[in-house]
Amino acid sequence: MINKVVGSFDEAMADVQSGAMIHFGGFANPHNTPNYLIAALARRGADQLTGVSTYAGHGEEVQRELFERRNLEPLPDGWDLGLMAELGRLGKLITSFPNGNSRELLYPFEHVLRRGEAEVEVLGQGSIAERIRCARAGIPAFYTPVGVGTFVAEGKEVREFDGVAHILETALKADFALIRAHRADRFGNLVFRGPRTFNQTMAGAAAVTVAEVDEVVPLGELGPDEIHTPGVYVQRVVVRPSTPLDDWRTPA
Amino acid sequence: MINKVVGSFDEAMADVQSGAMIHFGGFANPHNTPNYLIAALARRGADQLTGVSTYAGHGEEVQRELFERRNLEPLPDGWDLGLMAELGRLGKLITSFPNGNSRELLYPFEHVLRRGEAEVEVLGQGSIAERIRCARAGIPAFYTPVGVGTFVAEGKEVREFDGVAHILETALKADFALIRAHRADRFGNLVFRGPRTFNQTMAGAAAVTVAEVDEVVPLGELGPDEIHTPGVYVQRVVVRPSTPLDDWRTPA
Amino acid sequence: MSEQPELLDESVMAMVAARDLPDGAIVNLGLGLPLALSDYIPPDREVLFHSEQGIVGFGARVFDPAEMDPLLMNAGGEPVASAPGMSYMSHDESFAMIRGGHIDVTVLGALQVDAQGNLANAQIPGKPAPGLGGGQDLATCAKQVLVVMRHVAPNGDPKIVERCDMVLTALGCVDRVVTDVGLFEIADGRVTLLEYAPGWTVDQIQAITGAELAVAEDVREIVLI
Amino acid sequence: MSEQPELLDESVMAMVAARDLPDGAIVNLGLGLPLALSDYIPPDREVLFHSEQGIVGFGARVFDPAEMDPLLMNAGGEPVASAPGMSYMSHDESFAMIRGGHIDVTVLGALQVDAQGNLANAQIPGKPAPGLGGGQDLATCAKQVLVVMRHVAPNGDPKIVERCDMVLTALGCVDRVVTDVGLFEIADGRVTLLEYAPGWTVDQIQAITGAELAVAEDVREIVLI
Repeated sequence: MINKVVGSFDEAMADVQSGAMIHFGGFANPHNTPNYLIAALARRGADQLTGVSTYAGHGEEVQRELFERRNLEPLPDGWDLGLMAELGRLGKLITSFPNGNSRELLYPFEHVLRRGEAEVEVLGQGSIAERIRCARAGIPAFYTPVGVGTFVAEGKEVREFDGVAHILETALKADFALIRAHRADRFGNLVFRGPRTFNQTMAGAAAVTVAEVDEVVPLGELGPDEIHTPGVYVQRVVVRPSTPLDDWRTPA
Repeated sequence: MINKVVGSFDEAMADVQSGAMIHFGGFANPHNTPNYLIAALARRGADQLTGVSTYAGHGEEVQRELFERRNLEPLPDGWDLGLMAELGRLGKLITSFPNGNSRELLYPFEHVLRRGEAEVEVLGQGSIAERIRCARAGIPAFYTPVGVGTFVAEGKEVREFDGVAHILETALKADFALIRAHRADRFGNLVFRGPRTFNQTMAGAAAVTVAEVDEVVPLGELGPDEIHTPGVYVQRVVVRPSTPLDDWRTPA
Repeated sequence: MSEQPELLDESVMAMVAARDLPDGAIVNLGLGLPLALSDYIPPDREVLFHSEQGIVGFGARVFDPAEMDPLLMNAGGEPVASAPGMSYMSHDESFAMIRGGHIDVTVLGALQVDAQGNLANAQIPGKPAPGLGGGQDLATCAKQVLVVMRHVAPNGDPKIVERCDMVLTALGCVDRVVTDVGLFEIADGRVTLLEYAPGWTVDQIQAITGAELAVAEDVREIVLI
Repeated sequence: MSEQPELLDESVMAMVAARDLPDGAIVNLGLGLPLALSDYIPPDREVLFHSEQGIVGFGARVFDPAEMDPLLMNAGGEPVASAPGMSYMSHDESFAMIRGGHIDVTVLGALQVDAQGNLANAQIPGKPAPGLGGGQDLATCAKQVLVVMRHVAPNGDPKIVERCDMVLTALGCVDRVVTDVGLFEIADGRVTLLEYAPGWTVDQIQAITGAELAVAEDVREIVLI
């Protein structure tokens, strides 16, 4: 019998080793971020990680400020990649937004970069997305017109197709992909709610894809036309706690 | 106001010129084939077409035989690419199944090939699918391990990634993509039913994508999490007749 | 030199940019000033706003917390309204859509734009690394690139220049620029003033511009309709 | 040479192939004999059958027209049952899944298989062109390639050979072969007989095989459990 549901976030992250490459899903919004997987990864303590994430995370302080600007209550459990930056767990980050959007706020990874404590590879969001999709799809490399003539093209092969210059980009396969979805079944089939962001993109682009979900439903409840990501791409599923925790150190 | 619904299949095919390149959606099943678009294309009379289709079509006779083998009533309106082959409208076909599956039955395109009346490019189904997806996604070329060392690799660049040989395949952008879906709205948003086949793959991979649907519903009825193909990829929508026609020559 | 006339405020800049979006256009809104455009679409038009995280067809920004959907935000993280016909997708499909040339207009902020249409908006002064977001894909692949930015940088430097000297995002891509003093076209290595903000003269605009301006034959004061 | 023992019929060949599919495996079924496998999964196991047009998780074949869903067929166009947890996708995603190495076992028909694991199933005699379907992607990218075929061609030629002389589909890919006389493993340039059909001797099997057979130490008669 297939059952991909694991009992705890700590169990789901128990085999992450230092130096691993990790895809972090979501897009600059704690509501589509795998908050509890990130907290469990922080508890796990693995470091010198290579992260792949379109943004570098808000961290607790900046996130509170962003929520207050919109007259919203900050989330108690809105942990994101900023936590990994604050804890110094990132050896390298491949990202399109190494900084925050705000000129006034300093985001956690900006501190890391200023202290020279991590490497960064800055790449356009579409090229990151496609490199990840290639890992899922078994394509080692593709050509894109994006980045030609800019710092992104440095050291990359340039080749013309139909008279237009393109650069060669390669697949980004990770050891783990941490993603967030709405509903799952025991096969690991996923249904998302809202923009599916890098969560859907990263599913299947790592040796182990772990989905943090609001709910696991009985097999058959998710219909074949409705499933966004087949369970084939998902190795582990963990359900978020019904009552939010407020300290990332609390086992969950 | 955006309204992609056109009044007739003939209108939807009115600007197809001889020599055009056309993506034909579906997969070897008249129930997921854009039957009425194909009939209208046949009425339009454009020839020397370059077709892209994973299979070469059954044609009326073979289809009747296949249905009878399963004790099913043949469809009166199950027209597929076989019709274009019978009418001699294909100058070239890019396909993974140039022949039928059955050793005993002779499919229409097999006759065309034997008479030497059309060119054929045989390629694995996954490489065809990815070349079409590349056209939708703005990628001119990609590397795949599929086909290395076989007739498929002839004349293609071979390159190693991680010690494994790959060949370079290029995007296949068509002038028209004819696809079949279940429901649409006036923005051209599509919802499919069943395996989405090349119908979903081809949407957006041509200058003009035309969707043949069972039903057009009011805007807003298809929910944002439910839409399989955004209307951005679809230029025209045509609704199938409520009563099936039984002659492809009948205007619809 | 006479005293400087009033600058357009951000909402008026957004209205000018929104004014020219054609009915049925697929329009991506980038970070910063462009985000306001979805608030200003004339009611007789349907414009489908695309956002990089996987949305086509969202509506105006939402400012009342009671009406916010925490999952539905624009690219800058501002809550927006849903609209009939909206659809969601993945990041890879969203950028397939961008790279594949399916976006009619991309509206981007900028640090510098030059007469060749080069765009620099990656290296914000004071930030430790350049950031690209989706801007590089959009600037390279959208059918039309519209920049909405202040005419002059906070330090007083002109932002429309002969040749960008900041980190480039994409080459030869910018078609039009809306600033707080006017509307400009960039084509064939030349920046042309099409419309000016009320009270501004060509000379006053040229004085704060780092590239030589051509002036359209039918140059006129900005109107919002 | 004694009279030839009975050949396994097609359902038994499918049962032998199905017998070894592990619980939880993602298995693609190709055209021809492999299609029958979904009818023979032991009830204590969950095997997810993948079909190229965009299905994961379909069930057994359906022979009663009243129970057929005209949209739900296997790769050979035979109606199949739906099963809980099944999902649909596009052709591009279906082959992303295949090419990306997410398929555990692909079960394919073949015209020839050789001792190097090369597979020929493209050029059916009498057909005007080679056909590949999804077989080339599957043979190249699935974790395990299992061939199910008759041991001998209709014209009497052996189908397991030292070196394929027919049009190749993929190189060095075949791991196991089920025929109507036995189960074989192909590895390190050698074909090894693992199990034989009831009544068959090694010599009898060797006599109709075009490659030199090794014999497994624990060679045994085929059992279905």
